[in-house]
Amino acid sequence: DTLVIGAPMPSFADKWLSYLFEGISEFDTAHSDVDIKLTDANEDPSKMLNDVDNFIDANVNALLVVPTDVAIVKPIAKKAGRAGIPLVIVNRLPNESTMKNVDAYVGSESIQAGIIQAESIVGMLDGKQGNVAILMGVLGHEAQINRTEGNKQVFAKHSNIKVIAEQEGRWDRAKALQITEDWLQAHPEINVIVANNDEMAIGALLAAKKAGLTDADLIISGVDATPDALEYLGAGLDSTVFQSAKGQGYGGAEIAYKLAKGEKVQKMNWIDFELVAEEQKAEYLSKY
Amino acid sequence: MTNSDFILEMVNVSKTFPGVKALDQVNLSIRKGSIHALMGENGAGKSTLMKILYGLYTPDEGGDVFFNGQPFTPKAPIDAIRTGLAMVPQEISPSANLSVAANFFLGREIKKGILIDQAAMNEQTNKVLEELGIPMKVETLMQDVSVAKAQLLAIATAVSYEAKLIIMDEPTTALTESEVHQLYRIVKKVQERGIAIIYISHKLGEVFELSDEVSVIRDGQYIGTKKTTDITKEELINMMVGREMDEMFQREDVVIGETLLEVKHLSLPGKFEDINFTVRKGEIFGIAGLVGAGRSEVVEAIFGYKAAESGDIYLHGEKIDIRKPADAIQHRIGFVTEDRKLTGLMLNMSVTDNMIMPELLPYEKHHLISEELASDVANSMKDQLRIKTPTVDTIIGNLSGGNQQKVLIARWLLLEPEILILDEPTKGIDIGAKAEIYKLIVELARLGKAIIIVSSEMLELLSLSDRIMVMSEGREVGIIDREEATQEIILDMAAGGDVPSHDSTIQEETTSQCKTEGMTS
Amino acid sequence: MIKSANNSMRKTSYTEILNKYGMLLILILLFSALSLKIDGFASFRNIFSILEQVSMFGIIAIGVTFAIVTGGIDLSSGAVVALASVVGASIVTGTEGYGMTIFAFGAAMFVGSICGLINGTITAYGRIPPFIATLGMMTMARGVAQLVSNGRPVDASSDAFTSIGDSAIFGVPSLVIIYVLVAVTCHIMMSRMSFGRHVFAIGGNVNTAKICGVNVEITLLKVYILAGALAGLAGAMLTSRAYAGNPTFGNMWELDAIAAAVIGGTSLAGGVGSVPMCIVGALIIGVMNKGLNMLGVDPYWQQIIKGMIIIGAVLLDAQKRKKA
Amino acid sequence: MIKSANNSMRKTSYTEILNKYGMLLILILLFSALSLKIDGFASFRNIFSILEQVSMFGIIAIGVTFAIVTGGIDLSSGAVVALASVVGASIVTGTEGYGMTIFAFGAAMFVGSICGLINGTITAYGRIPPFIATLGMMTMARGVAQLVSNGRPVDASSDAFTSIGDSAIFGVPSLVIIYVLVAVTCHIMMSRMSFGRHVFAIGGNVNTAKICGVNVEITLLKVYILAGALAGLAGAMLTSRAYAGNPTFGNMWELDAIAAAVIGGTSLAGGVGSVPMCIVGALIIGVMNKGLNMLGVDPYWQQIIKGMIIIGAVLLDAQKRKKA
Ligand SMILES: Nc1ncnc2c1ncn2[C@@H]1O[C@H](COP(=O)(O)OP(=O)(O)OP(=O)(O)O)[C@@H](O)[C@H]1O
Ligand SMILES: Nc1ncnc2c1ncn2[C@@H]1O[C@H](COP(=O)(O)OP(=O)(O)OP(=O)(O)O)[C@@H](O)[C@H]1O
Ligand SMILES: [Mg+2]
Ligand SMILES: [Mg+2]
Repeated sequence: DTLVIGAPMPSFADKWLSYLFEGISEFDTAHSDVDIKLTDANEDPSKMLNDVDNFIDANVNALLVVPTDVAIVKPIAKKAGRAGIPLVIVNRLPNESTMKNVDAYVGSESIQAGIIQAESIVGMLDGKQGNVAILMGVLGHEAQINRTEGNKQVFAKHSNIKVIAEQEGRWDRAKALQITEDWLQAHPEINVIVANNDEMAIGALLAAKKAGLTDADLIISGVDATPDALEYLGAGLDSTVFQSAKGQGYGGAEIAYKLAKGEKVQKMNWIDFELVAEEQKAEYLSKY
Repeated sequence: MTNSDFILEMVNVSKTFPGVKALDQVNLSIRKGSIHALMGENGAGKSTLMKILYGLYTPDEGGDVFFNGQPFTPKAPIDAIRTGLAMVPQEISPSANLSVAANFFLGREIKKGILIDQAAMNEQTNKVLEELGIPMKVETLMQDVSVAKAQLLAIATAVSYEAKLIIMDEPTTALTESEVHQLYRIVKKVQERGIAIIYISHKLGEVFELSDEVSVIRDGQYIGTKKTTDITKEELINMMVGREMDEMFQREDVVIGETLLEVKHLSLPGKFEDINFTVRKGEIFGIAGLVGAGRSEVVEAIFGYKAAESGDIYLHGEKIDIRKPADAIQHRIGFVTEDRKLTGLMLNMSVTDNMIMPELLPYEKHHLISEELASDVANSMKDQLRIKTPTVDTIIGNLSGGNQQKVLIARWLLLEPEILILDEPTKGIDIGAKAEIYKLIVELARLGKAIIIVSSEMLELLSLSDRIMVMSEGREVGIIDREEATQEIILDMAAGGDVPSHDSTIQEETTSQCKTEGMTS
Repeated sequence: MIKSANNSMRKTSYTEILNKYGMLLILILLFSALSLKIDGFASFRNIFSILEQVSMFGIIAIGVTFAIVTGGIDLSSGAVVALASVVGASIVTGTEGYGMTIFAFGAAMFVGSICGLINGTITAYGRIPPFIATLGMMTMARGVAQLVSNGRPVDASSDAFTSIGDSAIFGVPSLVIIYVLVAVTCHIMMSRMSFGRHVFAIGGNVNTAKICGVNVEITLLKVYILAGALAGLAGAMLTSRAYAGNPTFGNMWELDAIAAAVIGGTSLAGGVGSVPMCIVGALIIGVMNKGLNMLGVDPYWQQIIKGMIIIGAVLLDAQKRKKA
Repeated sequence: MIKSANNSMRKTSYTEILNKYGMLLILILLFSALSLKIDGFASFRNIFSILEQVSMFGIIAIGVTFAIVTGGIDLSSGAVVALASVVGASIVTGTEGYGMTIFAFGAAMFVGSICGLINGTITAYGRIPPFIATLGMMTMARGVAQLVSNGRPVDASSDAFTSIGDSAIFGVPSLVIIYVLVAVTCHIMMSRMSFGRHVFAIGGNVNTAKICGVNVEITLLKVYILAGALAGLAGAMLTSRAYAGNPTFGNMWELDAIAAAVIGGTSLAGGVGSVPMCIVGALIIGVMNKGLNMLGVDPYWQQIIKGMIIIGAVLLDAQKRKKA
């Protein structure tokens, strides 16, 4: 009898998540006695609730959820608890009280990514004046909120660094490209661009290139360390932050599988962020 | 300034539209309880004047309107209705998806608590309709009601507002003779209740039959008011057009040539069955019948708009296959449709664009349409048909009804058709313009074109046609020659005069049969 | 002649039935097909679950139907859901008791009504196309929602409030009950009250409506306020179901709502539409969503199939009518 | 009489100018106001930058204008951008030379045309509302884009290809040149060719168009194919600009494109519209976006202000006309 794991996912149009899904399906193919079903909430929390309902109605053996936002975990946990289905949350850490109703968590704290990213910039500036512009993801997304928050926490501690602009790049390279063009025109003094993800960071560096700026003029940093971004590392992109998508996917699936079989698992499973600078390019490229 | 004899007085009322001074210091006084005809050429400003009364247009500064002696400045129709005014607009377009009763009570629904009392509304609608002699199922959706019935319903609705003054803007354009008589009856009944009526019409007959007084406006200016009994038709025409003119069109004869169009056993089940006729070069072929006889359907089928199911059409003796209007246009057949709004106008496009649409090729230079060429042609048509419009670039929706019709006729004249089909071509057209259009039709005939004309105006058919086919309930009752045709015979046949079914192949035979039939009955 | 008339009468009623109930037939077919494929799809529990999932955008679709019947449209409803959810959550969070719950629902509907009032005013008095008015409002309402919430989900921790989204009465989820109540009320408004008549009249022919003394502006105002209030209500319902308000809520819901209305036979040209058929339209979307998920169809393919089903349903319906 | 006629003639031309150029005035006002506020806003460089940013959705807006003028709509254009971008990038990545670049552009436009062909077929022959047909296509095209790309950006590494998005000829960015070429061609098609007349006729009165021998179905087909091809072109342009195709590209662009068309005076009821005014509409949106970004307006407020400007512009235009 195969075990069925229901896996409501927030978006199938997100690059980083697509590697996470790869991790999940790797686990799925490696284990013949489990069937993992993914659904796409299209970034709509309400759609995610529907997906959870549907899996509960279909009597799955465990739920493996990457939530659209952390607030939605509360009703998900309630529903899972009522139906007696074990629940694993991946990648986005809900608050403590909600965690009481969650069986296991795999991932990190998003704010860490922002902090690591900002600290790398502090290092690169090395005391020089930093005029920072922040490219944010879709407003309201968990990663947008926390990564931006992490950035600002660090920058606030350094008097040489000032955040002079922030806009919504919607995780989108093209949108970020356009915004950066406008920024570079309006604020020539910008010398740091921090993006909530790598796609937007790439957009920023393309804009810089189009504006005739060189790598030295601008510090650009992203998050995700996706293969494309790694290609640009050292060629415009100065740092990015790695968080193992495959590892989280595979690890989350494994824990959900164990829970489905009734085995005991560790509740908190941390996967830390790692700063990736030019030197580590090859190392991280080999992970894909 | 006020006089208790008058229900309505308009003093120095003007209205300017962009590019058009539609009304220039017009005066109009309507006696209580009288039927007051309002006449004038197309675009004279009649509808505009009435729309001002109804709160649809705001007049220019400087004029005054008194209703029942009180100053009257309606901001919206609801103000007019509350004051005691009702209107049957020129272009009625009821809410197609509401029932007859719902349309009847639109804006003043009967309620039981907060809900609509549909039963009561049905009952009362029925009552009013019965009183006025307009039999109609009140639950029917308006989309299934014929234009004529809708017109009568609109009048009944206006009556039921308990208004003191009802405006009827060309109420008979969509009606045939018999329904017109029904309308007369209704109008007189309304007058008996002490309600005054402003009756706009282009038809002299109606005006002399119904009205107590008649006022004329020309080019937006007030010309005068006369007691109907004090004026002759000729004098009235003179007031309207500013010159002498015959009321009855006298056509000249033209040589009739070989057969051009032959229609054989044309059928569209449910609409018309087994229609046979021929039209020769230079011939004007009329089609008569009551509303719903299927005349429009026959010509629509010939043109390929709503193709027939069986039957053949021959042009120059050769069988042609017309499946869509483009095929007909290819064969140089033109078609002025019956319903201006539905199948005629492109309301928010210019006069030029409306004219040139069927055939753009002549206006192309190096594969591109030349605006200049198109405007030139449109302008010459404008002059030829005396279309009243500021420019040919004006949006056609801003033209008066009659002028819109002229544009549509111009559209098909530009095609230089071999065969021109006209379905109710002079609907809403003034006397002067009518004569011009008749002249044009005869001129086309002289050039060897064939004309098919569907009309509910008996005089029009009788004075224009060489032969007239009469239809009744989708059947061809018979074809009569111009010399033998009289109003009575045609009406008789149209009412379903009991003609034996004819499977004859020879046209002439059928015709003579009908003639006898018409004579004897 | 009499024979043929009879004939056409029969034809009419047959067509009319297809016209009216064609989509219902398609819904039943879809549901039956999925029931054969999926165990437990044809259970009460599953049906209620579908209804619950549909209830929120279904309520929006009802408001949108009114707007479409007047010949207008409402693109702002999804954003209004977000705004109302944030406002509702801010009010209710940390409170207790049903008093505050009712107040929060009321506030959400009020906020929605204000958005609707603005839409209506711009459309009716400014005479600008409702497409643009509500498109502008869509952007604005989402902006305000983010401003109010600082771009973050707002916790709606109140047991009374969240119980609305969780509880069931005699096995029927509360949200479904709200949906049914709204639907019945709106159906009566649309079909049995003079307001509804005027809505149809405006969509049928706005000039005629004016001439008949219908106050077109006020009626349009009411329509958009109603649509806004219903979007607000949906926002409150979603908040109680999700235990939080969120400025990202309701993204693209307006399109689903419009699709539901149109699938239900509402004509975008105005003058035609009904609440029951709008529910059928919403259910077709809901059944399809649930079915595809339960079948475990690949999410990419889900979108493709979803698009095909929407087009297919409307196409089938149109073909049927043509033939009949 | 002559005097009054003269008088009214003057009035006409005044109104006509406002009618025709009112939005242009608003654009100029907006631009001037921002130029006063922002240093360098009124520079050639900035104007080209705005044009470049506008070029892609501006091209879509032109296609959408055709659809709207027939009385239809195209909601699928944003999704088609995504699909075309993914397809174009897959083709071009790793290749060299302009041959492949042209092939990739062609392929993107071809994919767009196919989507348009489907839209058109369903609309013209299936007689279902274009709103639904293109809404379905929107979902499907996005689904296919994700399927093809596996949900990830597709690298478009080809120097020749990306140079299109990067280069400028005599200081004019290539993308702007493409925009201008498309606009001129489409303007001629719309205003000077019989195809364009037929487009207007269908929107003006579809029955009349039929009576006048217009092949309504074929014309609609052409319109949607054109709209699809232009969306595909925009997708290819975006790909070369962003050095990658992405299934998330073009999100909500359809709404911006429709807004541009309507701001430019295209009537959603059909029969009215023009390419130059559509460009003005697109520029209003582009200038506003750029201005708000350069002013550094808070992103939440940006949305609110954006909504207000769109509504405000159309409102102002409507008011002006009413008065005149
Ligand atoms: N909304 C409008 N905008 C601009 N011009 C208009 C408008 N309505 C009417 N006109 C113009 O005003 C003049 C008077 O038109 P009106 O409709 O009152 O004529 P009418 O006497 O009713 O003619 P008809 O017998 O053809 O119905 C015409 O020249 C017409 O073009
Ligand atoms: N507006 C309408 N809605 C529905 N049916 C209609 C409508 N008008 C006419 N009909 C129906 O269509 C058929 C043919 O009517 P139609 O008016 O075309 O005949 P006609 O002889 O051409 O008369 P007309 O003098 O009006 O041209 C009749 O059965 C009639 O009831
Ligand atoms: Mg008139
Ligand atoms: Mg007819």
